[in-house]
Amino acid sequence: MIHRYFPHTPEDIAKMLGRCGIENLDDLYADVPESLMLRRDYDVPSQMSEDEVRRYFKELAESNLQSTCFAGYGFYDHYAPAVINHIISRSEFLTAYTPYQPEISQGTLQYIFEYQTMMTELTGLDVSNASMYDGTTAVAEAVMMAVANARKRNRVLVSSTLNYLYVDVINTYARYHGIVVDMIPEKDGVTDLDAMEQMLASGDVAGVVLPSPNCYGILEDYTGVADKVHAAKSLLIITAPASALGVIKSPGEWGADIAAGEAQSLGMPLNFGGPNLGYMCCVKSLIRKLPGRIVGATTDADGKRTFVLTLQAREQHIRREKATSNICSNQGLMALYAAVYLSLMGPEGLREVNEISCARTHYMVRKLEETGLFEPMFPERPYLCEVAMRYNGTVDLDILLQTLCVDYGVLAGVQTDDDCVVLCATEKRTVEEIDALAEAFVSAHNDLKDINSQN
Amino acid sequence: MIHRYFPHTPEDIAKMLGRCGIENLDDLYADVPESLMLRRDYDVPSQMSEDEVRRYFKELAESNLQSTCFAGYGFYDHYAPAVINHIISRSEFLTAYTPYQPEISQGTLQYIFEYQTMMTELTGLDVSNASMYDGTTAVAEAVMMAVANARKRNRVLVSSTLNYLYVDVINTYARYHGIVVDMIPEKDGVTDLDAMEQMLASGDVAGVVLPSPNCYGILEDYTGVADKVHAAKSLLIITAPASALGVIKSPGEWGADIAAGEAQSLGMPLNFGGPNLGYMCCVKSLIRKLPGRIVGATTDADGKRTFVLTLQAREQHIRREKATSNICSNQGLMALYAAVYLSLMGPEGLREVNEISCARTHYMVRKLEETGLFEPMFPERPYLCEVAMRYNGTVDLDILLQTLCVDYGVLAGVQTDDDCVVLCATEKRTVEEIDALAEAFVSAHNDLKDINSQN
Amino acid sequence: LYGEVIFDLSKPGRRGYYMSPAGCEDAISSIPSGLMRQRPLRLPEVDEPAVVRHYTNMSTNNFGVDTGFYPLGSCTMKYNPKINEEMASLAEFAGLHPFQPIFSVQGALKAYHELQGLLSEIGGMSEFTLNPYAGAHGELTGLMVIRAYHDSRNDKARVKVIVPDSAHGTNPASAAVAGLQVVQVKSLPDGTVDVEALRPLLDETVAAVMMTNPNTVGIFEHNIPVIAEMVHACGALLYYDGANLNPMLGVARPGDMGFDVMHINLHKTFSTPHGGGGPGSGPVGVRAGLEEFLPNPRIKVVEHEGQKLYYLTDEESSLGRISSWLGNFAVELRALAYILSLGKEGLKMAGPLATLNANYIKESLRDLYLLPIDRVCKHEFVFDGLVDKSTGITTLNIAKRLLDHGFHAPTIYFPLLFHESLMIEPTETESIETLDSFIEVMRDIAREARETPDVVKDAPHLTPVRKPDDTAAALNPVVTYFQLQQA
Amino acid sequence: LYGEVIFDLSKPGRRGYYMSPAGCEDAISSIPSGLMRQRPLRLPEVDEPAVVRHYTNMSTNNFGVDTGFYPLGSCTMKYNPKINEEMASLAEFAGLHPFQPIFSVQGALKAYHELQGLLSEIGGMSEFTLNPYAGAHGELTGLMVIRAYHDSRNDKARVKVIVPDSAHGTNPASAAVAGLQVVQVKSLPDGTVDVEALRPLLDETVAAVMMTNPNTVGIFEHNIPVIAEMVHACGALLYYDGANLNPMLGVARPGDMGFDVMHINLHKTFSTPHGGGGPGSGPVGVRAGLEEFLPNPRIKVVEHEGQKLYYLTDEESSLGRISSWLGNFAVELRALAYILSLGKEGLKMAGPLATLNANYIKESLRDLYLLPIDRVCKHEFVFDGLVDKSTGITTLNIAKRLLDHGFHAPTIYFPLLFHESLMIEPTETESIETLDSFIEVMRDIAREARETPDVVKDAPHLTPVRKPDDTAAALNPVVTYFQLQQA
Repeated sequence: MIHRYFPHTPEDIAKMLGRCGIENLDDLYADVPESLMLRRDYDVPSQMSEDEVRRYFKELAESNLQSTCFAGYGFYDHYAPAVINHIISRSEFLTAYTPYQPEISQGTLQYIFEYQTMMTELTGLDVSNASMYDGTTAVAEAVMMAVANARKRNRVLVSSTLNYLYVDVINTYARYHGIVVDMIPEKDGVTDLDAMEQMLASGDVAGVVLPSPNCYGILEDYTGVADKVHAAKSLLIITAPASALGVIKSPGEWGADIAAGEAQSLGMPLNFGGPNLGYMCCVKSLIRKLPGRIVGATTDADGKRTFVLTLQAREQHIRREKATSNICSNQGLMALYAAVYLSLMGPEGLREVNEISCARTHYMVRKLEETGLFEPMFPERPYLCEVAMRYNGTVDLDILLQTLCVDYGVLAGVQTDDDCVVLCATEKRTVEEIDALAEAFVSAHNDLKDINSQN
Repeated sequence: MIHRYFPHTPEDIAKMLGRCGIENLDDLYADVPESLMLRRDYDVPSQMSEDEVRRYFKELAESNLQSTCFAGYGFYDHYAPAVINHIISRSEFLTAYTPYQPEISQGTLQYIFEYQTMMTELTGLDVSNASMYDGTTAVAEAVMMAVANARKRNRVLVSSTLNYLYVDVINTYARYHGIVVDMIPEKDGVTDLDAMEQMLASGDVAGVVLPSPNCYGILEDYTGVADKVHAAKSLLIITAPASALGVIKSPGEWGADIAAGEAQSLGMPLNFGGPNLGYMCCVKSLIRKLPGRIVGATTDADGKRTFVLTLQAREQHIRREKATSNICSNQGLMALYAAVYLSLMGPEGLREVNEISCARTHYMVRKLEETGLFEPMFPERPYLCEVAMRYNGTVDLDILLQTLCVDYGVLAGVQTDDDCVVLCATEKRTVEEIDALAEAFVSAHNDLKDINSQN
Repeated sequence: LYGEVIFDLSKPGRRGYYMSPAGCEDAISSIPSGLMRQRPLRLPEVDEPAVVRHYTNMSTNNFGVDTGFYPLGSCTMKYNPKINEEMASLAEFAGLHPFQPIFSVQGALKAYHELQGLLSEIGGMSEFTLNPYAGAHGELTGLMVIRAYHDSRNDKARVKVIVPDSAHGTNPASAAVAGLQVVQVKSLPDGTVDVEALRPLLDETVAAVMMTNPNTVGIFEHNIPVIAEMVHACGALLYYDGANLNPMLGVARPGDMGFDVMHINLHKTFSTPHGGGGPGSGPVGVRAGLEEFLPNPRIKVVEHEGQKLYYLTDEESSLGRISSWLGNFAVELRALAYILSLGKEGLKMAGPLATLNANYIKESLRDLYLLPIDRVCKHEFVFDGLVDKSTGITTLNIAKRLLDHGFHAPTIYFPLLFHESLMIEPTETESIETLDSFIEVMRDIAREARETPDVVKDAPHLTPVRKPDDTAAALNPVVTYFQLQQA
Repeated sequence: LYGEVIFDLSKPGRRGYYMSPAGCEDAISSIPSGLMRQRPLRLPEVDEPAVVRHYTNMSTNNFGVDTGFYPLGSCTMKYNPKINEEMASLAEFAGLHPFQPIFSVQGALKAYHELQGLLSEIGGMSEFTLNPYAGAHGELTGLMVIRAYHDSRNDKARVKVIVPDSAHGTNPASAAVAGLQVVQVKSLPDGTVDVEALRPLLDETVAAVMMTNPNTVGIFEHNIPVIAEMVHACGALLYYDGANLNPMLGVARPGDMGFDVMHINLHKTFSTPHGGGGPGSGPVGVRAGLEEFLPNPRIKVVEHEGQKLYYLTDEESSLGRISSWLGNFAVELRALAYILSLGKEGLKMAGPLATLNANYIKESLRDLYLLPIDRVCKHEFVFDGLVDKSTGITTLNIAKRLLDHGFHAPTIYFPLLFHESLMIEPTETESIETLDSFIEVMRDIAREARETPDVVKDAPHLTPVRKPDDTAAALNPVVTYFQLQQA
């Protein structure tokens, strides 16, 4: 017996070596040059018992501080019904491979089909793929898709109001893929659409990437934008957190050709940033340009409704070097997560999530204003459940935020500038917690001021 | 929509009422006298969201102190492999009813069959039932079984070295069932077997209940006891924690007719005392007297090996008032727990659990002796992983133990007398934790002494 | 892979665990060998992956609430919410040892106390104990409460328990175990207790009358106020078997009906999972004046500096201890989560919707299935087989044919009042679509009974096993793997 | 209940959630309606019990590692330990927001850093990034590292990537996405790269050579030291596709073979579950000197008052950001738990046992299945269909017939080197009994191919669905429920 995960007894090994006509396990590697053989153990600890693994992880886990989360910026702390974890833990889902064998993979294929339907409903577009890694790579893939679609044009416009993590990833992909990325300037917290129009005029733009809500939480108004983008023979790509799409105007309604973004907001755990769930939907005419897997409905030999991976000729394992995407997996289990979440919530539940998050965030803004330390950065702009606040205190903002984290157990938003913090209150943040946030700011600010004045 | 657990829409209700030919839900209760109708809501809180339930329970949970457990006394903190929880959470097992329909219950029936086999192996007896509520009721049922078997005799002898919780429950059942319980005295920490022999001489004894290990953790020597008990036409009942049966002489080997007791020690969570798992095995000749369910093997119409509930004619729903047990369920899921645990551990694993627990407990005794505060109560008696220590300190023992719990996070055994504490170190207690236990005793004792001397 | 027993997968030297070395001196070898096991221990030796696959595949030969509909009369197989599982397995509960000092388990004690209080309000009782492990254990405990009460009054002649002829089998069995004699009282044609038959049975030898309400045919015992008065007048106590409490949720309370002692099956009314047979939980409630007889230990609470302190007591007048500690604590936590999740709004509707579901099925099938008691039922009702008795199709045939359609069978041949009892209880968590499909299958079976009776008689056809030989199993019981190997 | 889509179960007014009221003033209605959704949102409306039953039953139409054997070449479908799932879902990890101050996430950063270190030791590399989300993402990242390296040297002419003709399809695709041109190099009859064919391709336009070792036919590229020397001599870097790392565990390290950059599929070699397609994880390792080009953010550590402090940095010379944060963190935790559970003792044996399992199957079937490359293989090997080519039975037929026996199909028609590729990889967590039963079935199929070929051609017979019409699906793609409704 070698390890609890290995079923091989010494007798088994002897029998198997015999069948192979060799003497010992080393003979299996006779073709490996001796100079390459690792004739030592890895410098890795000895095997741990489960109890030791548990203690090890418990210690790691407890070296993190749990905090009441008022941060968003692409990662949202929404509530997840207990049913979801129960379902995604079923090992028929969890331990399955990619559903290449539809006869024994209808479970996976069907939930992807359900997921695709739900995502097209949320984005207001015609077709969805089976999901992408995360929001940033999904938008980067959308950019590559637009460029591939345009063939000769390789320039894309990206709004400066897009979350910088997304901009960074787009730039990385673009840099190596030979795409020129130009940033559309920002004006009063929103995309400068006049500037965009001028930039489009150059005629070499393949795609335009716009966010709403944007990095300040502002809901941007894209009325008329699609016409302008399309007039320039460019594709319009709009990104939004999936949860917000339950209530805000969808990319499809704005006239976008592609919607891509992050669906972690559908109740998924924060998980220190992953796994998340990238989504990507497009108009029907672009379906054969859509990267990733797609599940389609068909019938089986008995005429039964059946689901299969379809349009596989688009994919990397067929197209090889002609592929414009190399993605050959999806976030399968997270797509199931989203499907179960949306099944439980339904249209009403998703509306309530947004309504309550919106009410709580606005309440939070009021409470923060009352502290005298903050004011909304763009008081006239509408927002849903995330908002940029300007800081007017006398203590350094970063020290204040760190103090809130350590001493008050509150993650009070994401600092984006010396005097700017972006906060978010989901439906999980109670009124009491918001009150406590405001009080913590005041109290921490006073304490720090005192310390400063003593020094 | 009324509640997330109820699928009834108003239209559904209207349609269903229509089918029933009534106007409203109240009409369903027209036969209930108005004076009995509860024309108000229960005085119960309003429905909680899952998030609120979670917060409520989290608060309750965190009002408990977690401590490093050196307590046993019938409840043991052994390690449970993660696989078990995964398996028992599968809803095909979790949400199944009693396997009355064997055609769709082979899962439950088979694991009970496996469990029965494992328990007969552990106890060294011929047959096992499908499990009982817990150890105390299992032993009480064994007592009733012995009395039923004896027909006219209604006296049982119970060793004074049996855990008092068991004695209490036996007494309760006996009191109402018309059984006389006589306690066999204790001598130097073990059952006074001479006294037992004299008590048997009265000729009206139906059964004798003996523990090993006993309430002091001592492994008793029952050589020759079975012959004496059987000579008196009485049944011998021996009880032991199931885990220990992996290494100690089994009830069957001692010549017992019935083994009954607690199987929580097979890696089950402490769960503040429940659910536990009672086991009960007996010699073949008593099978039709054995209470509870029994699963047997048979074949189906196609000749396939199949499992069914068998010998149901013994059970309460057939025998009604002629039943000598009213038990009509088992601890199904906990039997599965035991089966998975024992499958993973195997004979070697169970031996190692005992070996390591035994080594650690003996090490603990040495460390506690070194503190000068404790000495073994019965230094000559052999013990496995539980031991009674005599306390020689100057501070009240109960105050000392409470201090260890609060200030050191250690549950330092079960106090059974002013100067006696019964401790247990399972394989989960590391050498470091045992060292810390000894240090905590010394340090707490010093602190408390100082406080006492100051007052 | 169906049919392999875990022992079939065993091979010497395999193992599914790893333990790190003791790190201290060996001790077990110093124990005298006469105290140690001599016989080899034949447990399976299997690697972890094989164990997982074995039990995973085995589970798929099982039916559960999450798989499909259980129209199982008297069993209240409702949906078991997943959040309850999570709450019950929180480490800060699961890791508690019963002997921890009480100040270190205040949260656990509070949970117990809260559930006690909620059940008392729902049952209309003064206090509950959660110590009993199951419904039958609750019955036994309740009867012991009653005996302890009579004993306390030195009223020793009360040795009888009266139960209706429709009672659950556990009622007489529990009475017998509690050392009481069982006297049966017959039912009227409408399924309710015959008050006139009961009257002469009530005298100073009666300790208790046990009833369910609604009874096992799903009919509300509308004479209950009269019965309660009669029972109390003779000095006996009235016991409520809570197996059928579900339809009364939100509607009427046993305490208000005059019951003195009751039990509740948390695994029925309060949605804790059945687990293939357990663990269940059978809390027992008593009216004011009987609290002192409840089993030890009991939880009490004192206010201390504005804070509540929960503690355990053993009382002299108690019937004694009936369980090792405070019952199936983790099951109790699930029930608490369920009640809080439903809240007063949900609880109020659970009973009526369960009742509506039952009546809907009844009214949809009464033309084809014989309805011996034609009244508005509560959570369940009984058919006495098919209306058309000419087909030769029995209740057992119908039950087995249902399995072919992905439904669990109803409770059959109980209550004993009818020859072909088929007892159906849908619970409130089933949708009209599920009920409709069940109704459709039941109607199909009635049609098959006329047209192709053999299809029904030979059922089931599509289950993992078919028609196991029960007789052979009972005649020569093979109850362990090693017996099977020898057979 | 097979075949219902969740939308089929929807009914207006049902819901599977409850939220308590906001408790503060409504705000959403003040948002200009022009910014709000106009089209109705057609999501399912279903109660919680129905959702649970739907997905539970759906899961049983799926095959997974816990269900049975996956002899799936190049996919390394090994057992996924349950303890890893528990560790990855600890609340103190799951609840962490990426933007928490670094001192509040030291445990998480340490976990990342530990895994980095373990992978570096196992791969023989200097540093790993765990940021890539999957194997293909790792390839892309690795190629970007290589481009960033050449860019830093202002070596701009290197625009080609050389890949063997047996390479995984992702290799050329990743190269294309990274803006590189793909040049194929052919294999020798024994499946290894033709060194002489490679030599002339290597010049100053080559950025990298991508290889797997063992390659996709399971053969160790024994010329790898020579190849590495040639590649380095021309100024290019050598990339290791970690898809086939498993057989080398404990035996030999890519870094020692001369590879400069590599990725590892944690969902293959390190046992994180595939989840029906993801989430995976594709860490990328580099040899000393290339660390600065790894993607941002990177984790570094300083000693501060005897304590380690982990922190994040963005480097100027980095290729940039390729993911929103630190990759699929919860997947990384699982791999860490796996490596610690195996320890050096387990890791050392994983490769040899996986290799032994593969050779055992190969030797047991070579008389019936055509073995185009007859050598000791590593973790996998390829048959080119049946030996007896007269039967007309294809690799696809064989694959589908295996489904009838409870096995997943092998990888088929890959690599492209052979017409009837059937690529088998058993992994080390399968027992000899499982392998024997697979071998038996494979031999039976070969017999059926001769005796009853139609049984094989018409397979599968016993699966939930049979022979779906792929052509119809692709011709007129129906990819949403509402499309299906209209169809």
